[in-house]
Amino acid sequence: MKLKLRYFAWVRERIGKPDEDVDVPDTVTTVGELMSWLASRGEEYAHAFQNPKVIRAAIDRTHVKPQTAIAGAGEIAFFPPMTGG
Amino acid sequence: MKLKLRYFAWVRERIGKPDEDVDVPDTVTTVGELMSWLASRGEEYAHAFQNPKVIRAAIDRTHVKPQTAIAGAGEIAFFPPMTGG
Amino acid sequence: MTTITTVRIQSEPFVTAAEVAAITRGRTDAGAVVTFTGICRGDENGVPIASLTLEHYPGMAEAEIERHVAEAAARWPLIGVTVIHRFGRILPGDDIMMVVTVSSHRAAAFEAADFLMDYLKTRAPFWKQVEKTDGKIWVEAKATDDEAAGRWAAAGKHQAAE
Amino acid sequence: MTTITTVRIQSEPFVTAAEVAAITRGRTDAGAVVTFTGICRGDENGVPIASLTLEHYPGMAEAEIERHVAEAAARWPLIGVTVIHRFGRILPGDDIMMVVTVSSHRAAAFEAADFLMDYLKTRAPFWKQVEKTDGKIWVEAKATDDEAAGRWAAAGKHQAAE
Repeated sequence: MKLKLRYFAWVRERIGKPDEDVDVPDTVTTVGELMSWLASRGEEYAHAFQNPKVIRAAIDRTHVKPQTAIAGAGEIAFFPPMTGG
Repeated sequence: MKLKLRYFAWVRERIGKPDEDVDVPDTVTTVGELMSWLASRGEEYAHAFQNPKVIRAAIDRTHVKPQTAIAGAGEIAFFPPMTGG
Repeated sequence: MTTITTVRIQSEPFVTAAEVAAITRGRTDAGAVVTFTGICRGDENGVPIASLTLEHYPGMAEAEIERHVAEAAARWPLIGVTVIHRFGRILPGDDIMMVVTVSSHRAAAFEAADFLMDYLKTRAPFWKQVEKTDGKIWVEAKATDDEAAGRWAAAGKHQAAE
Repeated sequence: MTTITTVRIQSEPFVTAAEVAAITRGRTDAGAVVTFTGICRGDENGVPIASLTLEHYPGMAEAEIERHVAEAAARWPLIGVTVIHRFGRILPGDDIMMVVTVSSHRAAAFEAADFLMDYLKTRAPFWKQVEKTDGKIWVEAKATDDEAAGRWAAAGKHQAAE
């Protein structure tokens, strides 16, 4: 499954890029599984996702939970809890 | 006892003047008694003080109650409840 | 904490932005500014009005408002508070009164503004006269306004006399 | 009641007075205007800061704020609501964000501003980075802020997902 990923704040800093296009294996079906798969892609990803509980996600600009299915998603974003203005 | 009296809003309108100097008999010792004495001074005063419960008073610019003594007062004001801005 | 307080009762219009700048200019400890502006509406309960006339007791009005501003400054950590209240004839669309509160944190600025507004809109030493097509009438004190102001009564010992 | 709503996310400074005038100009049903302005302080918990950098998710940030503005307009009788939030590098003393609420009555304007501020200062889609003398650090979400925002949770069904 082809997806656009976006990263913000320290997730972006740790991974070292603001966005990327990925091709996700079919075994990855939820947001939580996507985080685990990303964490396995290298040291920078492992660092970014080392504590998945503090990472928030959005599918197509709407907040989602780790158990949310990624089927049909266009853009998935990962970021720390928002801190307001 | 010589006093300066000030009237505001419809109390002023009914009495027909914003202020006046009066010489109050010694038998008048409280704010409430002063209102009764004023009400006896003519039709316009009787009209202004016909319902003393809705009239508020201040001695030297501080809110007071009807039972407050007027001894030592310089300026006594009568007015309706304040309505704010 | 020293609070910069300003109270003015005037017939002239005011400029809220200038009052905010007078408090915050050149300082970096202000994190939150709340302003409330009361405007003369063109109707009262659906009946059109031509104007509002505000009468006050010069000297007493300033003292009463200053007392409430001092109470706000004692209850919340405020950098500055400014209250301006106009008197005289005011037309629909024109400003009547204004409260500015400045603090390091938003809760203090907000609660202090709420406290002062409750007071100013209900028990400030002004009498309001409304001019309608059938003449001028004095506005009577509203019970609901008194209830709103009563929220703060616990800490205001002076309120017993009002 | 139709509410005039405006949400802007911009790097440029804003002028609060101009935003108020844009809502109230030429109308006589506005009786109360509340503004809240959040300013960049020169210190964080006593430690001096050189600047604040705000990052946001373009598109999502606007949509999230607009959703909360629409909720405020549904809950209170508002004539207008404007929210402006800046992003990028902001220096101490500069404005960060602004809420303006306009209503016929003060309670609606005040409560709506309080509701929006609680949201904007805690869960608005921004990430804050503070630059101190020893480098830049990301600000972590505060539990106390979340509690303040939680006051409004009962009526916000969307909040379950956040």
